[in-house]
Amino acid sequence: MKILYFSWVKQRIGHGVETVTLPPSVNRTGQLREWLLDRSPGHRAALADAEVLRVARNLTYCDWEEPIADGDEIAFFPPVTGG
Amino acid sequence: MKILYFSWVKQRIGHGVETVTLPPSVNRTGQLREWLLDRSPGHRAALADAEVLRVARNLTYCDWEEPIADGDEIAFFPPVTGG
Amino acid sequence: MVRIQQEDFDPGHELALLSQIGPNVGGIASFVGLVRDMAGGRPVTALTLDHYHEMSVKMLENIEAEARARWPLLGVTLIHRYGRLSPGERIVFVGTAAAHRQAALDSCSFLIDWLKTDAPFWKEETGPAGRQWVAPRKEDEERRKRWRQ
Amino acid sequence: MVRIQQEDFDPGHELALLSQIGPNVGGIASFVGLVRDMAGGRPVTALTLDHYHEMSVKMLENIEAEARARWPLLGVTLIHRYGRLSPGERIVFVGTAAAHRQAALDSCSFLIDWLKTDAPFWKEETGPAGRQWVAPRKEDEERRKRWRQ
Repeated sequence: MKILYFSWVKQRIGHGVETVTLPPSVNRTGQLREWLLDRSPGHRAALADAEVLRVARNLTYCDWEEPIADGDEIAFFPPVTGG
Repeated sequence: MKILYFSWVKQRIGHGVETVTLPPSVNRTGQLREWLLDRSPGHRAALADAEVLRVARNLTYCDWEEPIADGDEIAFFPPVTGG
Repeated sequence: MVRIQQEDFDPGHELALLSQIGPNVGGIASFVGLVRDMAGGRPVTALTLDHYHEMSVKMLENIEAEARARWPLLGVTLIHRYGRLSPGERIVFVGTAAAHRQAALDSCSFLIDWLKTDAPFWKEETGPAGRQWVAPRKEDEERRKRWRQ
Repeated sequence: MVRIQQEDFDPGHELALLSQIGPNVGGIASFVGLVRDMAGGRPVTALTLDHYHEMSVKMLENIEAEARARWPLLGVTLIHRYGRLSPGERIVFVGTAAAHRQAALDSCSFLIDWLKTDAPFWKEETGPAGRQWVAPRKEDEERRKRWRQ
């Protein structure tokens, strides 16, 4: 599964893209976020507080209950500030 | 006193500017409008219906009770349609 | 800044001037009105604008002052043409510059709404069936009222 | 029409394209967002925009479709830049063309309000004190909500 990070999430993690192989127990975006925390201190610093994060599945905003499947592209980022 | 006409008011009257000398009984914009009606059939056609007219005294919209004085510039025209 | 003129104007140039007002300009809103080739289902081959020049200048200056009193604007440009125009030609430009977009956008709508009901211009349409003065639209009066004086 | 690009754009050219869509265009509204030299009282020497490209394209296309569903629009142009920009540089362009001004003006406000809260771009300000990611503004959320989905 392809995971993308942006803005300060990317900075804290140290890179913007990674490919992960999920254990069978990780089936939703919220579970994925928790599972990613242990990959590095940067991941923990970036992803610990779900309140300040947004998540998108296959280019569409979703919530932390969204089911995920192999082949999905999941992105984690802060609230947007463009325009 | 200088009187200006615009749009179809000007067309019906046949000219856009005239200078008039008022009798002492004509002291308000409404009285001026009525007094102008007899100047020509065009004036009557243009000025008979106060409901479809606007009036301005010295470049400012006013109503038919506005006092007028020698030296004023009074304009009669339809509701505006610019922009 | 108010300009009432027969000649055309360049919207890109007007936007550039607004953006050059100062380094605090964060947003520029604009509206350009064009002559349409149809009006109320009738073809239009030309639009002729009559206007009361001195009063138009004064009313547009008043409208600009009112907008500046309501919003923190860094720049305002109002341009209105008069004379005979063809379909596709520009009639009016409203541009506003502000630090934040809300002031620029809201004041731009305000300015064109007020200009429509307050500035002494009159449109006459020419088409195959002849010439006809444009009737005021009730909708314009209502939009003007939304801004309660 | 949606464009997401690093290079600058020409607002005058974009307005000209919108006015050339057809002879029924009567009004064109636009908004241009610029980099300011100050933010929250701090000097800004550069603004860097991160973005999620494929999702930005998709979200802006969705926003355009939503505006076209709500208003009778003849043209929509959305341009958003990314990368490192200096104060005074253009960030974003929103342009709308319609037969009447209300649709053009209202949809232009709508588009920039939605873009602000929905398009995945992130601003980082550089100043004498270092670099800092811009915090989302509550006001933007509230303006977005006014348009109730």
